[in-house]
Amino acid sequence: MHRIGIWIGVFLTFAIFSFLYKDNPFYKIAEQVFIGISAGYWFIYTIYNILIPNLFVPVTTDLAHNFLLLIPAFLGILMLCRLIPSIDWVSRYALAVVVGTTAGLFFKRYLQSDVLNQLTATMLNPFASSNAAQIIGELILIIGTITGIVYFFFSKKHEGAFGTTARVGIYFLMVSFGAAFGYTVMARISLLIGRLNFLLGDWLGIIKP
Amino acid sequence: MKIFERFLHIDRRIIFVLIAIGVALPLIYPLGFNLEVTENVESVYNLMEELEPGTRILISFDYGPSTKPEIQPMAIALMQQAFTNRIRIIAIALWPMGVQMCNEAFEKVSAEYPNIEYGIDFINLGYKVGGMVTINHMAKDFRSTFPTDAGGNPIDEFPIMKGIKNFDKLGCVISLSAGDPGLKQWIMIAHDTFGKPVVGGTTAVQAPIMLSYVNDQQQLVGLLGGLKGAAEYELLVNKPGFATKGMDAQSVAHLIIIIFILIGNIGYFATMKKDTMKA
Amino acid sequence: MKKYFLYFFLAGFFLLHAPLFAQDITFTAADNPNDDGGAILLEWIAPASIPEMIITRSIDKKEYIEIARVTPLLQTYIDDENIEDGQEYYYKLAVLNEDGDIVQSFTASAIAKAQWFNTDKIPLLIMTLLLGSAILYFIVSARKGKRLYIRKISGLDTIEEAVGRATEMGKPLLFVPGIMDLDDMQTIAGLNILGHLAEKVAQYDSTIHVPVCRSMVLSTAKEIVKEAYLRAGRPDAFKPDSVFYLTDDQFGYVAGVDGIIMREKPAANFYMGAFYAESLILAETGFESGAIQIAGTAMPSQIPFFVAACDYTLIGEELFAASAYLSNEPTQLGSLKGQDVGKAIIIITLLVGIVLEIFGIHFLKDFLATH
Amino acid sequence: MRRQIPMLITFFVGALIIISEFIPHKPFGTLSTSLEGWFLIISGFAIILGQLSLFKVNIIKISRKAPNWSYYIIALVSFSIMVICGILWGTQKQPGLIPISDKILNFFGYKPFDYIFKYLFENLSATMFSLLAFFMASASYRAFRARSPESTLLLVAAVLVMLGRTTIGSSLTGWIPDSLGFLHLPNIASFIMKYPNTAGQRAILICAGLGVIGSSLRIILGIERSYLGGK
Repeated sequence: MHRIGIWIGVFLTFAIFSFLYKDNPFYKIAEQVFIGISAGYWFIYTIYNILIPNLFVPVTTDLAHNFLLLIPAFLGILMLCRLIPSIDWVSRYALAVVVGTTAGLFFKRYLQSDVLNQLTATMLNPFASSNAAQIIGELILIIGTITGIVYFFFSKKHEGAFGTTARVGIYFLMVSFGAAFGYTVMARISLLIGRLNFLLGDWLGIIKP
Repeated sequence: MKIFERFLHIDRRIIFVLIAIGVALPLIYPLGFNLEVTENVESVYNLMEELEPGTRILISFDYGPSTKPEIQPMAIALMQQAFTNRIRIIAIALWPMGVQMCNEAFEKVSAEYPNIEYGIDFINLGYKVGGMVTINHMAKDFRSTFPTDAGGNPIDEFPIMKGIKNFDKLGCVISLSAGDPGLKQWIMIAHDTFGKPVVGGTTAVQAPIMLSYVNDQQQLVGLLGGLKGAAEYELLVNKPGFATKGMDAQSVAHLIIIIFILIGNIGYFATMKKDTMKA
Repeated sequence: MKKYFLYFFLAGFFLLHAPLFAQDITFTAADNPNDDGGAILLEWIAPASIPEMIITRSIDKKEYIEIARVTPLLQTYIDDENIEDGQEYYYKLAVLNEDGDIVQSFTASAIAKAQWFNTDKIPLLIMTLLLGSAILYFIVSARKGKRLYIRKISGLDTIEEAVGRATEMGKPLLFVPGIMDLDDMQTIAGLNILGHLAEKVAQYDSTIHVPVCRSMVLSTAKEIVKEAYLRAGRPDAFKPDSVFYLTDDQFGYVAGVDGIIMREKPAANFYMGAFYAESLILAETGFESGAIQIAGTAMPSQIPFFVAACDYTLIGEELFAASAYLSNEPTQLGSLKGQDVGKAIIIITLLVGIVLEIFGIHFLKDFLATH
Repeated sequence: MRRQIPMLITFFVGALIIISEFIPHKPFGTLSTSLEGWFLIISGFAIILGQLSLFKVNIIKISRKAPNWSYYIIALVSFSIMVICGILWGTQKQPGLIPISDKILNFFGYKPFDYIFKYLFENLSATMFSLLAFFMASASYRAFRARSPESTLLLVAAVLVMLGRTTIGSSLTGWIPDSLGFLHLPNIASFIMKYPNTAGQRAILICAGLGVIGSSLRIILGIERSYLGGK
């Protein structure tokens, strides 16, 4: 069945690649198979890896110690009520817990990691190094970070010295977008390499997979 | 100057074919360019090398088959290094597909290391939903987040899990990540809240953003970015694999794209000049 | 004779090594700080040459049980196995030689307790209070009717120009609100911009297409466009079909939108919301069709494609700023103003920190960096 | 009742999580830990909800004979097969309801669920994303023009990184003497990534971080309610 599996894989690969020519029934079929399998996979793994070990087993084997777990179980069932339009509003109670937890955690973690720690990471003494490239680099890092933040300053008109600073900021943003673009090209090509490795190796056997 | 206008309107299908050939040929006939190891990849390697034998580390498989070509080679190389140094691996997944990715990598690597035993040197604890919130929860109460391994067996049965109640007894945390939830969340919780060293392997798309965390605050100790990062790591652990093989194809494809960008821009400037002259 | 030789050797070993170890080893136990009890922090400093050490624990100083085997390099161990707050625990650190024999041991004791305040988090608390109060203050004052200035976002000026051009050419406009649902703030911001755009469309008597890929977005977007026509005084001109659902699938949706761009050749395309890999396909098709393109997204990995292929791009936070600017909603404006205060605080702190660092004063950096 | 109580819940939960950061003492620390455990279970139900509503939406589309409705049957069928295989025989590590017979196992080489994953899903998913390599190439050619100083900077940075981050970059400038090492393409790419790129990304991170803080605060205080849906 391994060989048959490979052939199925090859058929599906070409069905999707046919989209490059134009949208067609083969592509649509492959796409729907993908959606269906993906949903089924999530469904099964959620049950086996989360609902059974973290809820069902503790509650059924040792209810006395785990009776508090009935609360999230109840909220979870409220969540499922979203499927029934007439009582879908009850799912808001569950959603409120989820959104509240996320909002609380995001508040403190983004503040710590993306604001405070990034701030201290930029507090550098650029002249501490003896390497010219590093001195220049760290000066660029400091200037770029500050001017970049100035660009995202909305309560002041971008004119005069302030406008120039923001202008410098946008140049730094552009360089990082360029770098990100280069990296994205790299990522997508890698995926294609993976595919051709499958076709040339696993299927045709021209190269060692 | 008709040729410049031609430059602007090359049928995209020609580009598609050229890219396909440009990737396929170097796979069949390797060119053998040499590879240089970069700083961030070396930091990951050094951190792993400094761990004492027997140390337990956590690897989170936060990706799926869609980005397997980029990240799976990293998973394999990291596992090889860990098992060579007798580092023990606790594997989890924040993406459901990560469980299978982990199984596949372990099956491949464990064939080379016959002494490695499931439950002692390695364990796969399976998938948990919830991203950042769940990481925060396991950092405080690991055993209630993961009462069982991926097969549903209680973790108390496995020696590798002895004494693991939070992140305290872990040597470091590694997130192999293709997006959200993934490395960013691990940095925020495992390092910035609980002080564990975090390293990451990400897709190249993620890498430029994650580089901000590689700083003197050590939010991220090191980073493997995309297939290139994986290839460098294969070089460091001296086990060339898929990533090393793909590097030539990667180079040629980049070159083709750069040439097309140049053609497009030459065409653009040549025709623009003509337009302004006419005007 | 052999036996005596061994004794002699062992004695020599002790004489040589024991005092050396004793000088170099310190062992302390203390309550693990900043937690809710149940853990004791053990720390030691010992020469790296020691192969192994054993930590044992006792509650009565008589019966000791092993809790861990450690090496000098580890330096710390947190004991959190069945620790009760308020009970005194006695620890022994036993140093082993190469043969696994105990050479020497050190003792320490501690009581675990829970803390009321986590002292590691003082900088975080200060920042929380500063930012929280700044944001709240401006939201409240905006709600009370205070006018808050928000700079004009350059891409937005082109909205009117684009609508005008579309009317002249007799071509429609296209608005894509991203591929995420209403729970994403970017989608909401995008829809706010749609409201403004639709109003201009109604005034100029032009047409607009809004393909969406989520059913919740469909109903909200319809509502918003309808209201915009009402505001423009042209409720009769609103065509409910102008906002329509294509499909939930990412690539299916892109194929659909691409089809619209190729068939209808809109005069201007707007992409405002949360985008993933499809951003590039949309931007490229739009670029080829020759339309004016205006994009806005906060997805960091997608901004580059929009910047390269569109005439104007609202980058990251600019999308939310544009939404606040156009909707003129006090909470959004106030929040934005509060965040600006945050940015100002950060720039000032950063500058002060850098100057201090240059002069070799590390106080500020060390204070803010918790680890 | 339908809106006020959820808003109150959000407020209490969000505030508790923030407070527990500063006050580890009981009950704050333990309560927030339990809440995070609950979150895991509720989110599990949310995933189930997502898959079931996909099922429901597809059934509605089919029964209403929406355009292309016949394709949605395929999605339904593949979903059902996957779920049935998973429940009956389980997955690689997980036993299912009935023990798998050696006959099936030997025939497929894997359990049916894993077989479908390995040969169908992995190939579909990987190909779906590799399509982007082609679109990326044609988009780079057709849309990336040095139209302004900004887009020129973007292009130059992109090209340098693309060259420097591959083996070809090190081969192209490998002959450069060490004294001019900074001109070596991989070094240029590393410099760009380490300094100007990080500067730009950091500015975005800090400002987006402040944005998240603002919206979290608005959600906790009940000022921002769009997540509750409707008007």
